[in-house]
Amino acid sequence: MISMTINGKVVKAEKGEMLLKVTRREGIDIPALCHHDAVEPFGGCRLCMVEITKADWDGWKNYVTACLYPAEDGLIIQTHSAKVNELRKGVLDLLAARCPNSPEIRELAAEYGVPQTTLEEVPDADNCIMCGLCTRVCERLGFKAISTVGRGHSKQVAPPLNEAPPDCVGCISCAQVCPTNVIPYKDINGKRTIWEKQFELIACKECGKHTITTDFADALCERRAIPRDYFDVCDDCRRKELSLKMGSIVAWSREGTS
Amino acid sequence: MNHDLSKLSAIYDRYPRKPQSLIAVLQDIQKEYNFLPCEALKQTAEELNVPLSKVFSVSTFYNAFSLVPKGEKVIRICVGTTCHIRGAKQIQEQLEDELKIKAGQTTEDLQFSLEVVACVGACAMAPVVAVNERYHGNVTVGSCKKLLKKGKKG
Amino acid sequence: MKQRLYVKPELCTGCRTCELACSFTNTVDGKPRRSRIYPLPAGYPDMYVPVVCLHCDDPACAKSCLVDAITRNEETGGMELDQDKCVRCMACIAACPFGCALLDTQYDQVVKCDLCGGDPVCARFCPTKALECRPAVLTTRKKLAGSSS
Amino acid sequence: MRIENAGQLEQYRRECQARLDKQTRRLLVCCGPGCLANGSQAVSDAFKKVLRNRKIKGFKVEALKETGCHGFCEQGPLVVIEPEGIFYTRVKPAHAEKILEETIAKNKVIDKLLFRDHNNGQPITCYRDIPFYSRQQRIALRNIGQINQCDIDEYIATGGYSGMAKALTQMTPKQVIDEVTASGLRGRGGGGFPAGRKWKTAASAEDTPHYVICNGDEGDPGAFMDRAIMEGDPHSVIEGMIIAAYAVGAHEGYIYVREEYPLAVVNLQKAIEQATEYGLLGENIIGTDFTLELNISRGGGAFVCGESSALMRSVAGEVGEPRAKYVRSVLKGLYDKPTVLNNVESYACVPAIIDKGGKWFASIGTKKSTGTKAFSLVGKVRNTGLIEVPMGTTLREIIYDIGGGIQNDRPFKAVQTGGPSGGCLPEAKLDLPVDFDTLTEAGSMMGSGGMIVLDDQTCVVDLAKYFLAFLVDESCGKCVPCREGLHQLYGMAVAVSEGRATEETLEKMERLSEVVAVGSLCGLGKSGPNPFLSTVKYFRDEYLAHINDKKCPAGVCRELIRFEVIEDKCDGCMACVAACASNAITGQKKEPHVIDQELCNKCGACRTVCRRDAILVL
Repeated sequence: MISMTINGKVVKAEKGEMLLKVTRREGIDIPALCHHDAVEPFGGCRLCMVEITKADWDGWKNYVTACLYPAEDGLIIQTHSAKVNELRKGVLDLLAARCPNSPEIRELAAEYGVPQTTLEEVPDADNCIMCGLCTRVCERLGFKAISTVGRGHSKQVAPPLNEAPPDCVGCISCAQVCPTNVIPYKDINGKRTIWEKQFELIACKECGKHTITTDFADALCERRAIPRDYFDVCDDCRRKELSLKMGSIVAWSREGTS
Repeated sequence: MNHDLSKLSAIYDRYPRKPQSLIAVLQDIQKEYNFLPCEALKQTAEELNVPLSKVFSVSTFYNAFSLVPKGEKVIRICVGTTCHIRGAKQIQEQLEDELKIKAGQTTEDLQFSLEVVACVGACAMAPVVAVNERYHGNVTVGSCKKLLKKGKKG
Repeated sequence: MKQRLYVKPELCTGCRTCELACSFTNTVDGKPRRSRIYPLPAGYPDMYVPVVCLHCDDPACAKSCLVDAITRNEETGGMELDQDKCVRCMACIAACPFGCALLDTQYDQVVKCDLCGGDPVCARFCPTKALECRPAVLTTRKKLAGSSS
Repeated sequence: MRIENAGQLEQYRRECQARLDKQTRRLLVCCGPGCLANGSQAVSDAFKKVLRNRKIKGFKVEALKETGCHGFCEQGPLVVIEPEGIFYTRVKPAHAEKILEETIAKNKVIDKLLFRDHNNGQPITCYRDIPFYSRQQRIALRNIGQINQCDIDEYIATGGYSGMAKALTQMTPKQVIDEVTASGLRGRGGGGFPAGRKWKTAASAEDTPHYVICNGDEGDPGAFMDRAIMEGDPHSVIEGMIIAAYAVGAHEGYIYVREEYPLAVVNLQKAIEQATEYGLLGENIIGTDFTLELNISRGGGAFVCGESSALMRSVAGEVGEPRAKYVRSVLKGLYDKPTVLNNVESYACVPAIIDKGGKWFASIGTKKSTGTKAFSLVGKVRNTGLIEVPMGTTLREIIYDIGGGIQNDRPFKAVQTGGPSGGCLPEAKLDLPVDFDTLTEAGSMMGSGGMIVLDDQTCVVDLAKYFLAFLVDESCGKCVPCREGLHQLYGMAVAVSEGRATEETLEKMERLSEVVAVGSLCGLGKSGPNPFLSTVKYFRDEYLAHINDKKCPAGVCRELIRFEVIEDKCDGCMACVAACASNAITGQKKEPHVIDQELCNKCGACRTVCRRDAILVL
C-alpha cells in the first residue's frame, strides 16, 4: 500500500494501479469516454487528464491521463484544478465540434462550460468520437471482427473491406459499450442486423422469447465448453422450471415422510 | 475484378508465417500487383493467422498501401518543406492539369498515378519529382512537361 | 468462510419480503422488479420457491463471460459481476441454466445476486427462515465417495 | 571468408589498406540522393563506358567508386579525385572522357569544372579548401562520400569494425556503457536522451530477451542525414548496433527503414550480408561467444512511426499507434521486452566513441551537448547539402559561413529547424549556438537535423499552414487533441492565409495550441503546434498583415495577392506566357505582356521564370 494526496485528501492505493481506478473508488467524478474496465487503458479521449506533482518536484506539474498513470507513493493529484478544467474544456470543445449532434457529448461539454462549440463544426459528422472502445472490446472478446480504418482525422471504425464482417457473431457488445451510442443494430422478427450482417436469434423453446444469436451461442459453446442446450430456453422459463422442479422435490419428500 | 493470385504463395514463403510478417508481406504484394487486391488480403489473413480486420486496418493505415490499382508509372511529387517553399505546389498543379487527375488518383488507362509524398530526402535538389524510383531534381513547370512526355514514351 | 444461501421452499409463504429487501438494498429506486431474487409459485397450492443464484461450483455464467467480468469472491464464495467490466453481451443471461443472471431493463444493466458481500439481506429479513445463509458444508462428490468406501 | 579473431581482423585490415594504397588515383562519383536526382548515375556509367573501351595509364576500373552523399548537393553531380581531393562540380556524362584523359592521365586540372568562390569567383581545386567543407567536422558522416558505399573492405580499410572488435574482445558490457556515458552522446533523433543512461537501464532489465532497434524512419520533411548514412555508410550503423547489442545483452535487432528510401534498404541488406559472411555479424562474432542477428524492417510510410512506441508496434506488424509513455520502452518495448532504440546517426557515432574514447567525443561540442551533429542545410540558402558541425556552432556560422548566405542575395528571414515538431527562428536568434537545449528554449528544437533557410519570399503563415496540413495528414488519429485539434488549427490557418480571419482567430489558435500541446498523447501532437507558435511569436506582424490588411507581405498566399507585369522591365521574352498553365498571360514577342486577372490562378510560375524581375506581386 502507498499513499497519495488527491484533491487535498490522503488516499491509500496499491502501487501501480491506475489513478482513474483510485479516484473512482474515492467517488471522484472524472469524465473518461474511451475507458472501459474490460479492456486495457487507452488514453485516447484525454478527458481524464489530471494534474500531478510531488513534494520534491520543485513546483513542476505534469498533466497525465488518470486511466494510464500508475499510482506512486507521494503523488499529489488535482483532478479539477483550473488548468485541468481548462484542458478538459478544450478537449470537449473539440469533441463538440466533431460530434455536434451527440446528446452525450453536448451534455458533458455543457457541464464544462461549452454549451456550444466555439470551433468549426465538422461537416457531415456522425456521433463517433473514435474512442475505439468497440474495436478494443471486440478484440478482447476474441472475435476481432471490426477495426479502425485509415488514420488521422478521417479514421473510422469499419468491418474489413467494408463488407459484412465474417468474424462477427452479432453479440452487439460494440454497440453496448459505445459512449455515444453510434453503432446501430436492429432486432426484428427473430433476426438481428448489425454491421449490415444478419443473424438468427435463438427463440426460447418454451415461450419464444429471443435471446442471443445462434452464432454467438455456437462460439461460446466452442470456446468455453458450454453445452449447446443451455441456450435453448430463456431465463424467465428457466426460473419457472427451477421453481417447479424444487416444488416437486419438496412435495415428493413430504409424501415420502408422511 | 479477378487477379492472378498465383504469385502470392511465393511471397508468403519469403517470411516466417507469423503475424509480425504482415507489413512486409503486404509491401511485397503491393509491389507485385501495384495494389492490394481484396482476395489477397483475405488470403494473407489466413496464411499469417491474422484477423482480416487487422489486415484491413494495417493496409489502410500506412501510405505505402493502396486498395485500388495504381498506374504503371507512379509520379510522386515531393512536397517536403524545402520543395514546398521552392514551388512544389506549382509543379503539382501543372501535373494535375496535364494528367487531368488530382494527386492521389490514377489515370483511366492505368498509365500514371499521381501522388504527393512528404519528403524523399533529396531536399538540396528541390523541387523533386520521382517517376517510379527515378528522381528528377530542380523541376520547373516547363521541365515537368518534358518529364511526362518521356514517361509516356516508356 | 464460504457462505451458502440455503433455500427451504417448505417454509416459504410467498410473502415477497426477500424481494423487497433485495430491491431496496441493491437498486436505487427500490422497485421490486429490480430484485435479484424471485419467489415463484412452485406448482402446488401455497407453495413458493424463492429463485436465486445458486453460485454454482462450475458456473455457466462465468464460463460464458468472455471478458471475465463474473468471478468468484473467494471470501464469500459468491459469484460476483463487475459492472464496470461488463460489456452487456447478455451471454450469461442466456447461459445460466437457472435463469439467475438478469437484465435490469431500466438501467440496461446485467445484474445478479452477489450474496450482498457475505450477509444476504434477503435471508436476514425472511420471517420464516425459508432463506438462510450459513457456511457451506463441503459435500463434494469426492468426499462422498471417500466416506462410502 | 570468416574472420575468426581480432588479430585476423587487423591483418585483413592491413591487406585492405594495401589494396587501397595501390590505387594511387581514386575517382569518386557521388551517388547520393541529390546527385542522383541530377543524373550522377549517367555520369558514373559514362566513366565505366570509357574505361571499358580504353586503358587509362595508372588507373584501374576498381578505382572508380560510386559513393554516398558527398554533401555539397547544390553543386552536383560531384566527382572527386583522391588523394588530391580535386573537386569537380556539375559534371555531365560528356565530361567523363575529358576527366579521365586530362586529370587522371595527365594530371591536368579542368578549370571550368571547379567550384568557384562566391565572393571572388576564384576557382578552388581541392574540396577541403572550400569553406563549405573546411568549416565542418565529420564523425557520423566520416566515411560518406569517401568510400564505395557497398564495399565492406573499404570500410574495414578505413578502420571499420575496430571499435566493435575492441568492445567485444577488450571490454565488458559495463565498460562499453561507461564509455558511451562518458562521451555524453545524446539521442540524435531529436529527443536528446543520453544514450548511456538508456543502455544502462536496458542492460539491467531482468526480463529477457533484449532487443536493439535502429530508427531509420526519417520522417521530417527537409531532413536526409539518416538517409545519407544508411545509403552511404551502412556498416557504421551496423557496427554501432553490434556494440549497443553487446552492451545491453541483445541478440536480435531491427533496423526500421522508411519506405521512401529503397536504396537504403538495398545497401543495408548488402552490408548485413557482407558482415555476416565475414563473421562480423551473426553467430559468434569474430570468434567470441557473442551473437547478434540483424533484420531490416521496412516502414509503411507513416510519420508517426518515428515515435518509438509506434515504431515498435510497426516492427511487430501492427498499426503504428503510439502508446502512453509511463512504461518506458527501454523496459517494455518491442514485444513488451527491454529494447534499446536509437537513431541512425547515434549508432553511427558509437564506433568512433569506442575507438577513440568517450573523453575525446565529450571534448567536442558543448558541455551538455557533446560531439557533432549532422544537418541537412536546405531551402533558400546558397550552398545546400549535408553538413556536420560541432555542437554549439552558431546558426549564423552554419548559414553564412558554410551555407554561403542566402540564394540570390535576398534578405534572410528565418530558419526552420526540427521539422514539423520544431519552429522558425528569426534573424535575432542567428547567434544562438546550436545544441539540444538552446534551440528548445528559443521555441524551436534541433530535431533530427533538418535546417531549412527561409528568405523574404517565404510566408510564415503559409509555412505554418503547410506543417499543420502535414501533421493532420500524419496524425494517427488515436487521441482527440491531436486528431481534432490539429485539424481545427489547420482550418484556422487556412482562414488566416485567405484573409478570412480576425484577431480573435489568432487568440483562439493560441488557446487551442495549448490544449493540443499539453493534452496530446505522443510527441507528434505535443509538438504539433510548434511551427505555428514559433512563427506567431516571432512574426506576429505578418499574421496581422494577413488578418487586418488582407495582404501577404511575402507574396505567397494566393487569396491575398495579385500579379502584374511591370511594363518597363518586361522585354517580351514570352517565357511567362509559356509557363502560365492557365493561359492568363498574353502578349507579343518583344512587347510587354499582360496578365488577365480573371484567368490568373496566382500560382506564381511567371514570377519564377521571369529573368528580368518584371512580375510584381501586390
